[in-house]
Amino acid sequence: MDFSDIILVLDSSVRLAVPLLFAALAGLYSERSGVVDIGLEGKLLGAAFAAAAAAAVTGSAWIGLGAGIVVSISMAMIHAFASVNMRGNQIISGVALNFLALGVTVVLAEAWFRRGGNTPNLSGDQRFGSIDLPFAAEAQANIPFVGEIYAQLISGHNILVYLAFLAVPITAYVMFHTRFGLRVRAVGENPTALDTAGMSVGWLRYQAIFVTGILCGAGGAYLSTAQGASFTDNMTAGRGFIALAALIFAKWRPWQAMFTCLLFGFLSAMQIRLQGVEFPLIGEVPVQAIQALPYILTVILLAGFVGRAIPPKSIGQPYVKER
Amino acid sequence: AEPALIYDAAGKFDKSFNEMAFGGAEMYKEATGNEYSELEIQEDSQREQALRRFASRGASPVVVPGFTWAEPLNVVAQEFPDTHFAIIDAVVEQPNVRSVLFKEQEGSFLVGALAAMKSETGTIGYVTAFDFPLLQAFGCGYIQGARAINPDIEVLYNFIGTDFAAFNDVNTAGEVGISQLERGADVIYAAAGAAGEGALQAAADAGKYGIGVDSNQNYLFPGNMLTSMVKRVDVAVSDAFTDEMNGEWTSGVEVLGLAEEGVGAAMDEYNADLITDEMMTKVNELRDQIIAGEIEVHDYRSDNSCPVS
Amino acid sequence: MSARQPLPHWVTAFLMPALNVALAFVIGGLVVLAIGENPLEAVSVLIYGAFGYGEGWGYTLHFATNFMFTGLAVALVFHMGMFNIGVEGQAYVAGLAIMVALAFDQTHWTVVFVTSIITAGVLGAMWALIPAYLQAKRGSHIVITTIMFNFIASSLMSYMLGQVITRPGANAETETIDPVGRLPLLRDIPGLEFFGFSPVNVSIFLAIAAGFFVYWLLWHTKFGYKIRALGHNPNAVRYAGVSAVTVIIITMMISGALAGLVAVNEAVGVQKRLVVGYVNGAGFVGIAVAFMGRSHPIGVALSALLFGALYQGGQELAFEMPSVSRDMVVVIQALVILFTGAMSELFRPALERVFSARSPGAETAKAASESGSG
Amino acid sequence: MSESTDTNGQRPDAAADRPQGREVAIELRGINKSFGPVRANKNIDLKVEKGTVHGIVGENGAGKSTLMSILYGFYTADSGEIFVNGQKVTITDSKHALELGIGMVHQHFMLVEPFTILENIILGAEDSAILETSIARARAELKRLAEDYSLTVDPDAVVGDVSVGQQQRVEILKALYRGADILILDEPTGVLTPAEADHLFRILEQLREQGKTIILITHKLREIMAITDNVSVMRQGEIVSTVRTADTSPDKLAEAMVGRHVLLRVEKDKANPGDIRLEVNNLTVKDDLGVPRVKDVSLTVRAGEIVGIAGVAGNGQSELLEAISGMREPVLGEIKISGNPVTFHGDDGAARLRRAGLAHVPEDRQRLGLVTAFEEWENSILGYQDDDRYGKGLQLDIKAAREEAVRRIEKFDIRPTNPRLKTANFSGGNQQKIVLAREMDRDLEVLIVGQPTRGVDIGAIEFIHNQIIAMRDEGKAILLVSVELDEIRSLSDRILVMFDGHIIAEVAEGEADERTLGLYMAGVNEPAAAE
Ligand SMILES: Nc1ncnc2c1ncn2[C@@H]1O[C@H](COP(=O)(O)OP(=O)(O)OP(=O)(O)O)[C@@H](O)[C@H]1O
Ligand SMILES: Nc1ncnc2c1ncn2[C@@H]1O[C@H](COP(=O)(O)OP(=O)(O)OP(=O)(O)O)[C@@H](O)[C@H]1O
Ligand SMILES: [Mg+2]
Ligand SMILES: [Mg+2]
Repeated sequence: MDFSDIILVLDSSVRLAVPLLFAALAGLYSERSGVVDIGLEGKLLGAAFAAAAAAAVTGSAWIGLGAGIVVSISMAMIHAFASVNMRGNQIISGVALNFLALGVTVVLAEAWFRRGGNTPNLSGDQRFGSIDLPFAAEAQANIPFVGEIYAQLISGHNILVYLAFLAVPITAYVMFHTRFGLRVRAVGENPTALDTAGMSVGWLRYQAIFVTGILCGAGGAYLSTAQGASFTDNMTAGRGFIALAALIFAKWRPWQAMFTCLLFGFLSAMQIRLQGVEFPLIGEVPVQAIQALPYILTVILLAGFVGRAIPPKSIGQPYVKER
Repeated sequence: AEPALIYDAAGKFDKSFNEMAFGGAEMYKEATGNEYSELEIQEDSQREQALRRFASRGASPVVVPGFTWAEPLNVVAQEFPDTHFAIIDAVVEQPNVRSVLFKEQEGSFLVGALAAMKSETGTIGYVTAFDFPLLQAFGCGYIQGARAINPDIEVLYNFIGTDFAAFNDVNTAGEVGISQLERGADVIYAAAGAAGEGALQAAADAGKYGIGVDSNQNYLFPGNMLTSMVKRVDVAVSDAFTDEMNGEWTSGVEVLGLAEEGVGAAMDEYNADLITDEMMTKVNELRDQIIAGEIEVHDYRSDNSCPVS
Repeated sequence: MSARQPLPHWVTAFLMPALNVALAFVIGGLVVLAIGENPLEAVSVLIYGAFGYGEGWGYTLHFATNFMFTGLAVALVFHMGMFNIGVEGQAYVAGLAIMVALAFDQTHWTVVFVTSIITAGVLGAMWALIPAYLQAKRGSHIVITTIMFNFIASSLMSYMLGQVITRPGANAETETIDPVGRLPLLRDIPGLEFFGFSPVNVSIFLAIAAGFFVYWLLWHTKFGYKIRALGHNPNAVRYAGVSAVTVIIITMMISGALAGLVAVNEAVGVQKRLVVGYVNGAGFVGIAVAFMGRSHPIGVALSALLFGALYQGGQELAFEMPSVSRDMVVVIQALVILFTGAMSELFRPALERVFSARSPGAETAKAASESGSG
Repeated sequence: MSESTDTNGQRPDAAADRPQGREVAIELRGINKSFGPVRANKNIDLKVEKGTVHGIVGENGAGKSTLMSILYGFYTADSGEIFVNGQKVTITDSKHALELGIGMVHQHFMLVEPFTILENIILGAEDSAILETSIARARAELKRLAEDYSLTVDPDAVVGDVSVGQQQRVEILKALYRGADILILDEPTGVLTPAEADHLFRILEQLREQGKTIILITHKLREIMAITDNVSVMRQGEIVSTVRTADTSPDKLAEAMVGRHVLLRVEKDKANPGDIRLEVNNLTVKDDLGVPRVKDVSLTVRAGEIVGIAGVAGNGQSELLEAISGMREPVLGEIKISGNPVTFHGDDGAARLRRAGLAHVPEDRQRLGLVTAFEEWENSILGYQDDDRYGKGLQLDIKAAREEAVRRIEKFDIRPTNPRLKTANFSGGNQQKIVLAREMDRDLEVLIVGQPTRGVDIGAIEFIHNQIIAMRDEGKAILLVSVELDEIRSLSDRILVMFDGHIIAEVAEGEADERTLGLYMAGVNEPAAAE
């Protein structure tokens, strides 16, 4: 692989990382506030459908994005209601929402578009097109390496990709430099402390979960209106769970989450490239071994370098004042 | 007796042969104005139940697309000797069962040839769902066809995933397509159900060519769809329905290849401009040779391996 | 759980769940209504399909058998304070037990039964071993590792079924077990013909036994005591001189073994061969089953039955009401999980007002439920 | 009014009723609070005069914390009225209480451990959406408070890493930062060393001078006598008396609390030590962060003697106990039980030591000694679950375990007496008794005890001390670690002082006057020199 191949693989890594990144950051808000969210998958799927559907009908990717976010937020609010008001089991709530999205999306898609649970193919303004940053071409032509990196890797993605990576510093800032972030982290660690300091545990969790909804919405929209060009039944294919793993891998920290998602994107991109390649000495290995590589390496890295991940102390437990 | 169609676990709208079977049933409905009943099963263990229900309610023929039906059908067919059954993609040795097989490798051979002729880079791609004999048969035929035109053409061969979920993972399919394009492929054959569209989209976005599968997908991206390897499951279904209606039912094994026009390379207004005359003549020539048995297209399924790669 | 007047036991145990299921059906009914079908009819069809006749019962029990195994697997580990998302993969890999079944299918079903129980159990346990070891020794979060191992299992099985144990001419599936060695269906047992053609087979007794085993293990053995102690207070476990490492590894392996038993029922018992993705989500359903069953074997058995009924009844629904697609059935299932599982307390405040109107505790309960929402 | 400690129909707030011109900061009327079946507070009437320190004493579970939590708006009372500075108020939540100038230092601290002290202090009182600005202001404010009350803390230290004493300062600072002028302290000294406690009291006096009102809950009558102006006694959810502190005495209070006469001094006769049971040689232990906590410590404990380890919390006592009890592998040195060296490998060391005849009452019952979610009988076998008498082989003989639990409940007077009850619903004193019963009620060679009476009411303290003496007289070797100097002095036959991981002094019983020990504990090796 020469330099420009590497750039291309990295480019692909970025595209593959984005939905994971949106979902992982989304989960970060919810889980930092002490509410487990294994419903990321469902929210991604719901949003992916809403975005594609709205884009197909209105012809605007932006309206699609809006619709995706709205749907994702509504699902998040159901989770919040179950977790906060009902003090229900957050895992079941997540599982239920995943199933719900799985069913509802297809039912509605079939009812509205009669394309077998899919939306029509999106084109033109119905999709988020790629944006060329200024001087990309010139840079590539004149500056070696850096120019190519700028033109190939940095430039030429769609707006959601840039938003995803923008969400990282924003999240980092919100979490560690604002009142909101301080309180969210506090409620995830010790809700009683927050309560006795005169704040409402429930309200804070609602706010955090609301943000979760927004980010999952963007992630879903990316899948169906930016990276892809239509909604297909169960198109998330487990990305929500990978994102959850990435979040834990990153120990619930934004920058680490970004690197984890990029790493995973990279491994997936390499996996595609290495299928059927003859390796020196080994020769050609079964394609499934290559396909399993990202997951195996994740486990090895986790065991080898990441070590123990300590979750927010109150995570998963409904806040109960009195027994 | 009202005919019945039971879809595979992949679901009625799998952008693949279940959907085509549905199309066939609709064809029958339009042609004859007769109704038919249908069902999507949810769990593998429900196959026998579904078959039995239709049979016991006097439905005939009961058509099931997909090899996964072989085992349960074998059981139920014996319980209802007077009911007619048809299965696609597998053989069930029962007096009241019609087994329809397709020579996907033959159709794939033709589209492979076309791809090789169209390619300027000398590299073409095959994107499929996962390591699965049926899908390998497509790929193996594709390579054979391409090699028949250009012995040292490079064929990139990628799997999207490792199980049925891959048929829906349109985004990964897209990335796979892009990576093949980046590696120089300029024609991509996508045999991956719904996910296939992701790869075809990638080809279209890059101004390169895609080849659809099962149904005629040429309409998807006019100008960028070289052709589609059609597999006439729909014909098989509507034939089964109509034969029964006209009292012309025949049980036994039916193998539909190029000769029977059960498979083929779709030519229509959408890809007319992409297929030059010499390409056309060459393809027809190859088809005749295959039909005449002068070219023997290897079927991956016969020994779970492909002589070329 | 709020400071509450204790409600009568039958209320918490039966009335509340019943109300939740009812609510789920009401909302599900709206979906049905939306497509112009009669909700009441739909519900009655669903219930009839699940419990109305022998074969329906049989299917319900057959699905419940799978969910019992996966539900117990999740529940057991949860008592240790951990979350095994890897049940799906553990069950999938255990499917390889089919090879042993095929090896013995000329002998007698009992031989097939016993040997496949052992191999399936061992395979499932093995697939749980590495995540368990990494959690215990390296602190690698078991949720990540088990998720990853689900994907790895999928690759491994794709390879095995695509290249190694596949039957040529077929499609990524193994040979089929010879009739000689097939597990008896319940209907083959004199007196149980009632179950008609349903696939429910002797494995259901294995599931029941597994339930008793888990109960015995958790509450009547010293090891179970350690599992629960670790789940509640890891520090106390160190103080007590119990090796957390050992407990984690052994418990996870038992969990994996339970998951593996799905192979005995589904692959060996019903499909009589191994096909790609044969677990088909039972592992993930097991998560909901376990938590809805409050991780208690009896609860798990009941919620397994509920899910079995939803699957079978749903199929009946799709069959009897062609316009009700299986995706709508999924929606209804999701609603049931949501209301009976995650919102199980929905009616408590109301019920408390009804059942303890005169007592002072009612007010506390109200205050508490309000304080929850902030 | 001095005899108002008697429990019969005396109007509880009679004392406060007496005219003496002080206006009333807090008045509670007919407060009731039930937790399900438990009636934690039964129509409580209470008046707290402005600018005074008002003490509240009572047994574990008497309802003190609950009453204060109601005043602080954490719980809502089922019925009753609250007046603050004469105004009738309904306190809906803690925010409201804070606005009314009520601050509370909770018995179990309400801190976010991973946060810095500053972050903890501003939490909920941030004055802008951006942290930095709030923090900047807080830093200045904190500096001022620190100077005014000599409450020095390192604002950027992580709360989880600082001593409990420090953590408590943070709690007080939190209240002051929010401008509280009515301050509630729930068992503030339970976790403090004498030095820290004295400092706290100086601060409280200072606050009182500034006209602030203070409510002090404590189990230590000495503290009540030392600082409070008035004192109320609670029993079983009721206030049984309120008196001027000047008019009462520790014995009267104790009697009012427990309802019987309590012996506040420990009575024991001379020890006659036998041969060595516990021997520790050159022990060095590191904590989880790899910091050496115990440095080259050697000590011996003989049969029939109590060796007390005095020292300010955080000088290595905890790690020493963990090492001796097999929970933490030492990096250097050896431990011998009755002459047999202990080997360390794997994470089940504690079990091996138990088999060797060592019993361990841990410092922190809630964190180590109990699984509070378990039923009482289950906790009564914790650590011994593998013993044959709880069943041979895999099976756990529940019947045997429960019978034994019942016996111990009887013998150690644990209340409530139901072994099937969830341990979390026992009061701290009784939880402590559960642990003691488990560890003491068996044949053992060596007993190591950490903070045996932390947060426990005097009735229980008397009982626990007597049990420990009894063990000694049976000829057991006992190692006692406590930050309560009184406790060390009244129980120990020999006293070792631990400072910065070293044993810096050994004092025989009697030779140890409080001042000298205090100096040792402060790290002064030669008290004489320090004159
Ligand atoms: N949050 C709660 N939920 C249920 N019951 C409670 C709760 N808090 C206290 N109780 C009950 O109310 C009674 C009074 O508890 P409280 O904490 O006020 O006692 P206390 O006087 O503070 O005891 P201690 O001296 O140990 O602090 C307890 O016996 C307990 O049973
Ligand atoms: N949140 C709670 N839920 C149930 N019971 C509680 C709760 N908080 C306190 N209690 C009970 O209230 C009683 C007194 O509790 P509290 O926490 O005030 O101190 P304690 O448990 O008595 O021990 P200590 O005095 O050592 O802190 C105990 O019975 C305790 O179990
Ligand atoms: Mg208290
Ligand atoms: Mg207390």
